Amino acid sequence: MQIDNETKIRMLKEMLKIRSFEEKIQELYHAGYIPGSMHLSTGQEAVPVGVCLNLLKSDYLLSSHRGHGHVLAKGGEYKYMMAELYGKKTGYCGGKGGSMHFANVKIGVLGTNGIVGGGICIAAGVGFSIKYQKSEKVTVCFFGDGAANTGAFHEGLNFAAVLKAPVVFIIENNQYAISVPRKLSDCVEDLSIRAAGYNMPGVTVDGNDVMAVYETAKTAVERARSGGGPALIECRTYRWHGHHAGEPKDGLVYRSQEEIDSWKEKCPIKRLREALIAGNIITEKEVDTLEKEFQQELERAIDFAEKSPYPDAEALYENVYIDEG
Amino acid sequence: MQIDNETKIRMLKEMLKIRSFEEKIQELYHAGYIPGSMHLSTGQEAVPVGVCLNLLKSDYLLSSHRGHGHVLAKGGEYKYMMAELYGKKTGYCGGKGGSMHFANVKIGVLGTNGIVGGGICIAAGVGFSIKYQKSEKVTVCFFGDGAANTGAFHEGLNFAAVLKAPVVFIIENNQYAISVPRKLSDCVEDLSIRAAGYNMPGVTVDGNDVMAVYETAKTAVERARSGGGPALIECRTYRWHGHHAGEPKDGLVYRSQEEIDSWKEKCPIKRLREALIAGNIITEKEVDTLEKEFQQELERAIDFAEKSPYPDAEALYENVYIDEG
Amino acid sequence: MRQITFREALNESLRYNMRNDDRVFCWGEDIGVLGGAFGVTAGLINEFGPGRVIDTPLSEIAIVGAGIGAALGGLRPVVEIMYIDFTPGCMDMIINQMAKIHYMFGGQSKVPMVLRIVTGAMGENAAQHSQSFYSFFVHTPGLIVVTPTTPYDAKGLLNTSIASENPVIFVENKRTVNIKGEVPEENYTIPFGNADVKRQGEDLTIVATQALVYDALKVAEEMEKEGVSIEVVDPRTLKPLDKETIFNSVRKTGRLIVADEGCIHCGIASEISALVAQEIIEYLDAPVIRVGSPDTPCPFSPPLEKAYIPGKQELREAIAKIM
Amino acid sequence: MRQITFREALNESLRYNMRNDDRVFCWGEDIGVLGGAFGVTAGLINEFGPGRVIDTPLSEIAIVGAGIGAALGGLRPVVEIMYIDFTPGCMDMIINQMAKIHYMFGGQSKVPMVLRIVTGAMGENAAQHSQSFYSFFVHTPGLIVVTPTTPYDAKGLLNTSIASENPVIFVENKRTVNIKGEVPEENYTIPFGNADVKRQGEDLTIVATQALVYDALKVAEEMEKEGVSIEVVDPRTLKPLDKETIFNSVRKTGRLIVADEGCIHCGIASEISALVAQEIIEYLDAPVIRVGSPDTPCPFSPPLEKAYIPGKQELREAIAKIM
Ligand SMILES: Cc1ncc(C[n+]2csc(CCOP(=O)(O)OP(=O)(O)O)c2C)c(N)n1
Ligand SMILES: Cc1ncc(C[n+]2csc(CCOP(=O)(O)OP(=O)(O)O)c2C)c(N)n1
Ligand SMILES: [Mg+2]
Ligand SMILES: [Mg+2]
Repeated sequence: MQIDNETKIRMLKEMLKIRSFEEKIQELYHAGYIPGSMHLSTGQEAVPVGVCLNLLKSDYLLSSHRGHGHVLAKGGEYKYMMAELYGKKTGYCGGKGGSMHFANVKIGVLGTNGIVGGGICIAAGVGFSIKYQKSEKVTVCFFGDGAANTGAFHEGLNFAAVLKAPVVFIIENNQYAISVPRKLSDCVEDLSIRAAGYNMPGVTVDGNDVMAVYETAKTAVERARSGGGPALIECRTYRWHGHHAGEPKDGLVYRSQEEIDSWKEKCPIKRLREALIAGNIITEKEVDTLEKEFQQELERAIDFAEKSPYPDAEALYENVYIDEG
Repeated sequence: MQIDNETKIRMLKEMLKIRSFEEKIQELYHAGYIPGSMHLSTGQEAVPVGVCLNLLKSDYLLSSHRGHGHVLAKGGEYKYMMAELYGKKTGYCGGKGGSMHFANVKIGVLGTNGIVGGGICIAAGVGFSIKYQKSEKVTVCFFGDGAANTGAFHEGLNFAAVLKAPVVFIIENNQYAISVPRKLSDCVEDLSIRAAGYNMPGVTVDGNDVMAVYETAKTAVERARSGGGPALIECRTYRWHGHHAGEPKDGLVYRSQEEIDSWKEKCPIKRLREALIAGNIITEKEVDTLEKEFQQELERAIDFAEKSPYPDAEALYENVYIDEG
Repeated sequence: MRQITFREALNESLRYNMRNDDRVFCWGEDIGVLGGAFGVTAGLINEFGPGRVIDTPLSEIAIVGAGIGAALGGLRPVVEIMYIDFTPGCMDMIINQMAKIHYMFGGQSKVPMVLRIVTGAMGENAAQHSQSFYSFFVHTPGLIVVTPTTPYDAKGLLNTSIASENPVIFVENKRTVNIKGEVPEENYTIPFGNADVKRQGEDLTIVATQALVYDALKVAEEMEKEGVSIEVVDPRTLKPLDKETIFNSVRKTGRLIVADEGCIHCGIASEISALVAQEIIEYLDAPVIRVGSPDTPCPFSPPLEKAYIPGKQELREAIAKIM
Repeated sequence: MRQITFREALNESLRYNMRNDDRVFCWGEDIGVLGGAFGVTAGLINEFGPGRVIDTPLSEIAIVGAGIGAALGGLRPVVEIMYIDFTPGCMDMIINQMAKIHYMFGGQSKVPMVLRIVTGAMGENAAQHSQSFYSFFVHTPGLIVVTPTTPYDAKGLLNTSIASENPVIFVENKRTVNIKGEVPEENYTIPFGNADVKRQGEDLTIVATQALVYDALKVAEEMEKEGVSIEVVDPRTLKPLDKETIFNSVRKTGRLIVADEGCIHCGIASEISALVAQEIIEYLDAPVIRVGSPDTPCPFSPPLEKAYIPGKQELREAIAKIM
């Protein structure tokens, strides 16, 4: 597959957008500005970007607790996300959701989820609704390697397969479920082998290679869109930081520094950036400018979040039920 | 594998034991003697018999709602089963369980289950306890093709695989979950392919060929017993009657008479019986005698059940909690 | 007026709603050709086809979860879980997703889905097919809990449930499914939170749900002869709960029995007792008695099951305590 | 006496029981090297190894289900589900298997298993990590439900739970995990069904659980200055429930507030109110007030979460209503 330069630049840009966000909010979290708990996706940026570049705004996305990257790649805006992280009224969910419960229905983000595996069966149903309405949308659903061991994974994938629902399931295999490594969690080499149990395509791809992710997802998305049914893609990647911001020793309790360093070497952004510069597709300086622009946008987002009010006291009682007119 | 004649005769005997029981209780049910609902395994006898002939009394067994055959093959006795079906105090569970909740811990039957898939994860834990105690027992767990689509199936098989627990999982694939045929339930040819998702052996076998079941189970049981971990066996079979005794039209609402007849042709008992007679391993007359003996034993069991008292009124409140001394 | 069964009333409502709104579809185990374990969806597959009346795999997590997804995608799912006993298998989808999506996303999304479940003990089905723990759903913010009693209630409340923008748990008691009652041919709705005084009385209020309403009515007849005048109030929806109708009755009679088939501890009978004790205790002339299933799993053996199911006998004993 | 935290008290109990009984083992997500999300199992893997302190796959159905199986096989599992919010994912194993096996098999088998779960809202974890619906388990026959408050209670009740032949739900509230209190070095047990009068008083009884016990004690101190003498009763186990201690207190004071972090409707606060209204209503001089979480999911935003969590303010308001 030939990927044009524009798309490659967009890949870099989108990954930088995510990386800049994650690094900034980590700072803000440690400085005490962001409450609650957050799961950063630093190091995993190639997955959301490679997948979402295949999507239209009208396509749907469901995600996990580690969802900032997915929301951003689907078109989420810094300022509303930041305001949500601050628990402000102007956030995507009016401050009700926070990091684990982002949604922005207007751009097809139907929700990240605090329950591991919680989005998988829902995605099957969203896919069904597309087919039922004879629309040509696609649903993608992101979750971790840990989630692949939940009952919901099995039921959701089988259900989607039986319904031939247009859903692309993405395992972001970052090798751990909190502290539990793959070798204590499952016995297979590639989690994508499980797709065979539902007679759907299953592929494992280098999740730090954004172009490989893009191409693999393209095939699956196009297949789903044209009525071919669901697929499973496993992306091998790694999270640089602890399971959640503020985890003791930032993940070093159960992982070695060497392991972390070896994955930092395989940084998806560095890799693309170097390739694009070497290929004269972008200059060092243009990348710097991009990064600076994200920093500025982040400052504006922080400003927006800080100046925004908290939800009104009554908000506690609102949105429990919709008034039956 | 060479199966000796004694074993072959035992196979026939055990299958007849099950068939005789199922046919008799069906009569009793329709005549109004047995309350509640019962799921008959007529036509599926080769599976419990082929599997359980590989087990010792001290091995464990967990089963589904369609469990009479499993209990009998593991050594269950007519009279206590009959009394349980009648809801009498002398039944295996004192009348508390009925058809869906048989257990006889003394012969390793840890329970049939009214929840489809309900025994699978429990079996993984029973297997773990064997390994933990460094004993050499094995656990077998029977369930249907429908159960293979539950989340519990996925979690239980993966858990057993990770723990290398000595469990043999048996799918009794009788092609339907109540009225829902396989083609609306899953998209694969062999359900045993799912074993690959847990890196355990997975085999599909003709579930109406008791010798094939026996040999396949032998390999899996021996492997489990010697520390090799769990395995999955899918046995293709068919239930002759409706989903439960008393189902309208006895299953014909969703199945054709031709389909049923074609499976009756493949009757596991007929098959073995003819082979043994042809091979001069047993005579027509000996088989008749066997059948008569089972009929007599059944009459005694009915008598026992009928004459047994119902549980005392206080039994309602007993066995909820164990007294903390 | 025409008399039809509870089951038929539900079937009529489903048919009406599917005819009038393409977004409405049904799925669940064995709801197609078989028409559901209790016959509620009988014949629908013939009229609407297997694309709208869908037999699913045996996968309760997905049945409910994908129902939620379909609702998010713009449809109006009517989902059947054969027995309430199987909802623990998909409780995450009910409690953590269905109930919370509207709230946790700040009101952006809605889940207009009806989850139909059958409850109650009947016919010796033992511990795993006889439960009535819908009080779990009352304890869970975000869910509507509907408990119709008569065929009339069933049709009106199912219409309201399918039209609702909120996630609804629709509870059908086994013992009422084949009871007949008057049901208009035309369409109508019954608002949530609207209790029905099924019988007027002066001396004692029985708040009862589902099968126990019929029992309470029978016992009330008997007691009438003994000079005790009993009012029977049927909440019809447990959430929202029509406190005012209950309170008005208790203000009048001064005596209250709450009868619900669920186990007593932390059930809806406890809730209604507690509400009265909190808000109108000054009107009570006697202890508030709860009638429900005993604190045991449901046993199989016929005489034990009979003793297990709360009914007229338990109501009579309760009345004797406070009259 | 030595002061240690609730967390440390539990850790000590686990260590003691694992040393003394080879059949005791622990499993759950992240309980090994990480020592559990709340540190309760810290260091156990070093002493007992990964064969007895087992990090499991992310599979709650199997974690509980295989725990049950291990108990059937003769072991004494102490199983951790990180947050109560994840128990709906394995509710079938809890409600339909763990709770019923002993009964439905006529007493042949037993499930001597402890299921440890963390509850409560704290630290802005939003709707799916802040719940307290252990009243579900009280509504379910067959389960023991333990809700320790102090480190002393924690150690004694965990010892009792591990020794118990029954399936136990052991509830740990986030807000109490790091609170210190006196705990003897030696081993001891606290029987189930044994409430603790955490403070004596004459005018008003507050029955409170877990974090709300601390709040009630503080409010009682304040009110003492205003001349109101409050008795604080901590049931410590919700099932079995020590009715007598609660009733004795209410008989003395004539006034009752029940405070529990769960949502109010159909929660344990409703149950205790209903019990009092059923059995000793004649001793009540005022309405019975329930304090609990509002009927909403838990919101993320810090001021909203603060308003959500019931505490001293809500207790003061309740007191004002009936004093
Ligand atoms: C059902 C459920 N169980 C446990 C948790 C606690 N938990 C949150 S994230 C996590 C690990 C998830 O691992 P994985 O799916 O690989 O995603 P990752 O965090 O690695 O991105 C766990 C155990 C949860 N939120 N939901
Ligand atoms: C969790 C659960 N869902 C649904 C049911 C209702 N039910 C009982 S048996 C059955 C079909 C089971 O099919 P299968 O596993 O293939 O076993 P079979 O009856 O064919 O032997 C269903 C849907 C149940 N008992 N438990
Ligand atoms: Mg992971
Ligand atoms: Mg089947």
